[in-house]
Amino acid sequence: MTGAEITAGGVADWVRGFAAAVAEAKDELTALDSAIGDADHGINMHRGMQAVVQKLDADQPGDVPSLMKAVGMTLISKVGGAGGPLYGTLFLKFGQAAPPDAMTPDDFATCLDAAVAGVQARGKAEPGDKTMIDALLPAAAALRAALGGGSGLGAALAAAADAAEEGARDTIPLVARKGRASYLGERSAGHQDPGATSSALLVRCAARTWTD
Amino acid sequence: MTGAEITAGGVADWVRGFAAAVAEAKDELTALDSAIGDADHGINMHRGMQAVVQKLDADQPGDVPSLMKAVGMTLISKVGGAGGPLYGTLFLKFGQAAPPDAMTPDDFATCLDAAVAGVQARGKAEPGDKTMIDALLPAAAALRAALGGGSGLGAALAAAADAAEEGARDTIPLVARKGRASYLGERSAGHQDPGATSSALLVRCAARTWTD
Amino acid sequence: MKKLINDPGAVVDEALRGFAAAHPDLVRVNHDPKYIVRADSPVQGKVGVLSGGGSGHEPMHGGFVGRGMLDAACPGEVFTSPTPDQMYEATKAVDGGAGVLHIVKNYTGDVLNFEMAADMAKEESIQVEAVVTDDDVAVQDSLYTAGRRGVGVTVLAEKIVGAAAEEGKDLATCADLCRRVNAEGRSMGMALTSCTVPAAGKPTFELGDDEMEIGIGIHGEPGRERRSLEPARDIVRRLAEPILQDLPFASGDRVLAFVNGMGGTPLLELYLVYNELREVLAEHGVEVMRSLIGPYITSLEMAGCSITLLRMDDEMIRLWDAPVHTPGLRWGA
Amino acid sequence: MKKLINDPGAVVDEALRGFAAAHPDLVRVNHDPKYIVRADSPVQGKVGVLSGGGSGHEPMHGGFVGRGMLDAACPGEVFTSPTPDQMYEATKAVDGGAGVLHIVKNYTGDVLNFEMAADMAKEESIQVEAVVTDDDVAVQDSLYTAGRRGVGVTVLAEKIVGAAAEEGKDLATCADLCRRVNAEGRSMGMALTSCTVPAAGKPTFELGDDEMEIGIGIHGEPGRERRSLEPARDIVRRLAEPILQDLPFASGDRVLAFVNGMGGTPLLELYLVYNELREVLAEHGVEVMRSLIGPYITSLEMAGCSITLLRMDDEMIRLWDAPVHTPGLRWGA
Ligand SMILES: Nc1ncnc2c1ncn2[C@@H]1O[C@H](COP(=O)(O)OP(=O)(O)O)[C@@H](O)[C@H]1O
Ligand SMILES: Nc1ncnc2c1ncn2[C@@H]1O[C@H](COP(=O)(O)OP(=O)(O)O)[C@@H](O)[C@H]1O
Ligand SMILES: [Mg+2]
Ligand SMILES: [Mg+2]
Ligand SMILES: [Mg+2]
Ligand SMILES: [Mg+2]
Repeated sequence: MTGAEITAGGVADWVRGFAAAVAEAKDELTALDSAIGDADHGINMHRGMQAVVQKLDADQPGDVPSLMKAVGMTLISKVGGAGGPLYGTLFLKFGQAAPPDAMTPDDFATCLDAAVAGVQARGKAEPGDKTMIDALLPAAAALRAALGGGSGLGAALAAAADAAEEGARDTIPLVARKGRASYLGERSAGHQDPGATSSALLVRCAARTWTD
Repeated sequence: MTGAEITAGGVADWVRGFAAAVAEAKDELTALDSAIGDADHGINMHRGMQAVVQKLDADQPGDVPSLMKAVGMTLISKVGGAGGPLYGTLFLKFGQAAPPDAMTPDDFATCLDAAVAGVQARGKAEPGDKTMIDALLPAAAALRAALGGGSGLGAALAAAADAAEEGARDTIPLVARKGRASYLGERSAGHQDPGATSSALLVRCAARTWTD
Repeated sequence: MKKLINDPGAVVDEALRGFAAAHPDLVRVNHDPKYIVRADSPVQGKVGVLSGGGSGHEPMHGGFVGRGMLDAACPGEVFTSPTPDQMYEATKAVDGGAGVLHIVKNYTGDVLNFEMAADMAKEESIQVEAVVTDDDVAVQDSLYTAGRRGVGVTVLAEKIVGAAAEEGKDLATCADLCRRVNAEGRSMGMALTSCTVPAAGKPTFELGDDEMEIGIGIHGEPGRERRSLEPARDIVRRLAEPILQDLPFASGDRVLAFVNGMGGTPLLELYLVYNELREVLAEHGVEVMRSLIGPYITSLEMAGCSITLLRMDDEMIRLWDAPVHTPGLRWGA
Repeated sequence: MKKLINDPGAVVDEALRGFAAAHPDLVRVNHDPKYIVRADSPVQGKVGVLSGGGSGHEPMHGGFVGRGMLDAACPGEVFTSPTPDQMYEATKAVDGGAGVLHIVKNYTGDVLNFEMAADMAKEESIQVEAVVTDDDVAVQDSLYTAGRRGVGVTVLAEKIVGAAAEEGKDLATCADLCRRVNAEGRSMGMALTSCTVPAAGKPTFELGDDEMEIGIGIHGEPGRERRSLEPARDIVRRLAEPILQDLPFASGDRVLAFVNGMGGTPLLELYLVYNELREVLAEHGVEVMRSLIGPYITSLEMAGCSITLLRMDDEMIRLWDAPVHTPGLRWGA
């Protein structure tokens, strides 16, 4: 599809695409969580996104706000751990910021900002704490910058995905200050954060969904 | 020393020699017990014979009956398992059959018969049950035969030791009917019995003690 | 992975069914969402005491549901905190009108999910107070981090606060007591082996035959540092000294000494550890009033142990001794 | 070898010191020779119930010393039966004039050492009766062999006979009851991993990552057969079916179902095993009156489980429910 108009159907494709990508990355995410966490991030996210897909298969809301609310509530009630409330909040807030009908690239950026702000409000993480935030904040910034610079949605999302992946990679040297990894202190350095990795995957899936 | 006269000192050397030999064979005996038992025969016998040596170092009775009683009682109170009562009985009975003063090779054979009979009475094992008995009975028989055939004590004990070792080796194909190994049923075949092995060692030590 | 399980994804559900069948006199189990409540709940007029967390720590928490301890426990997936709907439904199920105390171990996931549940319950105008336990001295604390983990003290708090609630103490009093127990208790743990999350299928970390992890949590996370194996007497000092210094415990203090097994370490070794611990405490003039030795807050089949010391006042001792009747802890009943 | 120990030769002694320190209200420990007796022993006019065996099976036997269960326990070295002097001294220590019952697990070493001890005690004109437990259906029985091993039923016999002795039943009655419990109970066990005798330093046997041993005892011995790993539901059938057929248990029989952990298997898995066992029993119309789930007769850190079924009459049920107050088993007190 092309990026001009963002429909609920497109957003649903994005979510389903993320579910598929998580299924593929499940073991990698769990392996990352084994190194600095408790070896369940991939398992948790996969369980949650499978439930989301089932939910959408059963009945898929026709507007973005209700769609993302369904996604968020499902994650909150199916994932548990830190990932559940945080990703749940991300989708809930995204939906709450979305217009009832089809939206523009700028609307999308606004929704992403709201989503990231929601995750920060929930988890109290600052940039550099070695969390999802380290992938999400750069992504949101890059998206705005690219759109402001006149790129189409597809190119802008690609830039956002690149920024997210770079942000995830940049968590490697960080010493975690939030989440389970923080218990390791210095030992948390040298490993990429699993949540940042799954968040980068989420943005990459958006870029795959909307291409110019 | 030469074999004509068997003194309490000689018998003590035999016992001490057995203690040293068990210390050396400890891991091998335990390994055999791992295969068809509970991995403690070498440990048990070593613990017991160390206690015996301590006991003799403290005060070593000057006659065979009291010497072997001390050895047997120490084993009974220090070894535990099947080995403790069985080896304890072996030495007790040996001592009970011994004359108060120095003994002849025939006396020795009489004592060994009594010792083996004591072990059989305690453990109710028949030849072929894959136990100590399969080393001890052939040894006692070979000793009598050799002495009857006119060999000196040293040669006769060497023959007895050979018979004991052959008896121990011959336990390999047997399916155990007594002791822990019997729980394995068919699976006990193919392994040499640890108790038969330590018993053969005991006879071999006698042969090393009294040489013509 | 060698486990007595069927489908790795069904472990918690199937174990919960076995648990429900084994203890019908003590507990009722709800399967969707998953929670365990006292058979006689809600107890009218009594504060409900609720806890929960990932599974894999058995007997904690489900094994502590019963008279004199927990009214409800919410089991998450293995090592994954439960979801808000579990705590929300369980809170409703045990509210006897006097409100419900949530005892939450300090992990981001647990804290966030319990927060959401409390918000939902409050919307139904159920009084909820939450106390977060964070007794693990292995974790350097700071304003900017997630803080310390909640470990061994959680078990002691559930027993002591459960007894207070049974006595009819009100929500505020139970919450204060719980905070006091948490404030007076410190823990540290170590691992000889890793453990395997069923759904992951392989050990969370690899340890050499002569290595151990010091300062572990209860989720198979690696600890603060990896060292070569040592005799129990040295390991006990590595755990006990930081605990003693952190509170700090002073000569003359009266404590409950809790030697906890991580799941794969036999009782024989735990008693040996307790023997060493007594000596260290004696050197510091710390008096052991009560002891608890066994696997109570575990990490699946991990081999290792943790030590928890709780400075007890007379009230805590009385409440510790009060009758408790649960599948995992029972006396006086 | 990864264990929380100091000197491998001192494990039993050091653990015993920790045990004595942890339970001074319940037990007295003698160190040379090693035995554990009830703190209030000898109880005048009461039959003394004594058991013992190698160490490494904790909480059995020492953890079962206390009111309503054992008067004395004699711990041998790890997996090595105790020596006659231990049972002899312990027998004298707990004889309250009504005689002493020896509960002996059927292993050559245990039987021989208990026999010698009984002979010594009788010379002091103390009445001693010995009952040998042999409930392990994994062992083919025959006149010419050492017979079956004593395993899980021993725990149940100690509880039930201990309650009878507490009630004042005489020696002959206690001995008959013990024989009845043994006759009505059957067990079978399996291992996912081996275990390491501290003094041996390496695992008693090696198992592949996808292998298990079926029909093991409690001393790290290999079992009747080695098979590739299976789901819990199949393993439970492998253990339960031979047990059911051996007695045989019939539809309508009322049983105590005992799912025992071998030491390294977490409670989560034991409850899952119990869940499967219930289904098998239901298919056979066998009714579970009581259950016991946990590590009670262990094999050091071995991972695995055993299942014991005991057909109970009303008297056994009443005696099972009677108060017991020991470090390892406690209710009604
Ligand atoms: N306070 C927080 N704010 C934002 N993200 C966080 C926070 N705490 C943890 N996370 C993210 O959650 C991820 C772990 O998720 P997961 O493994 O599913 O939960 P848990 O740690 O409870 O097992 C971490 O990699 C990190 O990115
Ligand atoms: N009934 C018996 N008669 C004779 N010897 C026996 C009998 N039972 C066992 N044994 C011997 O004891 C040995 C095992 O001794 P040990 O390992 O010390 O005792 P346990 O089997 O109690 O661990 C066996 O190898 C066998 O030779
Ligand atoms: Mg995790
Ligand atoms: Mg042995
Ligand atoms: Mg988790
Ligand atoms: Mg043995």
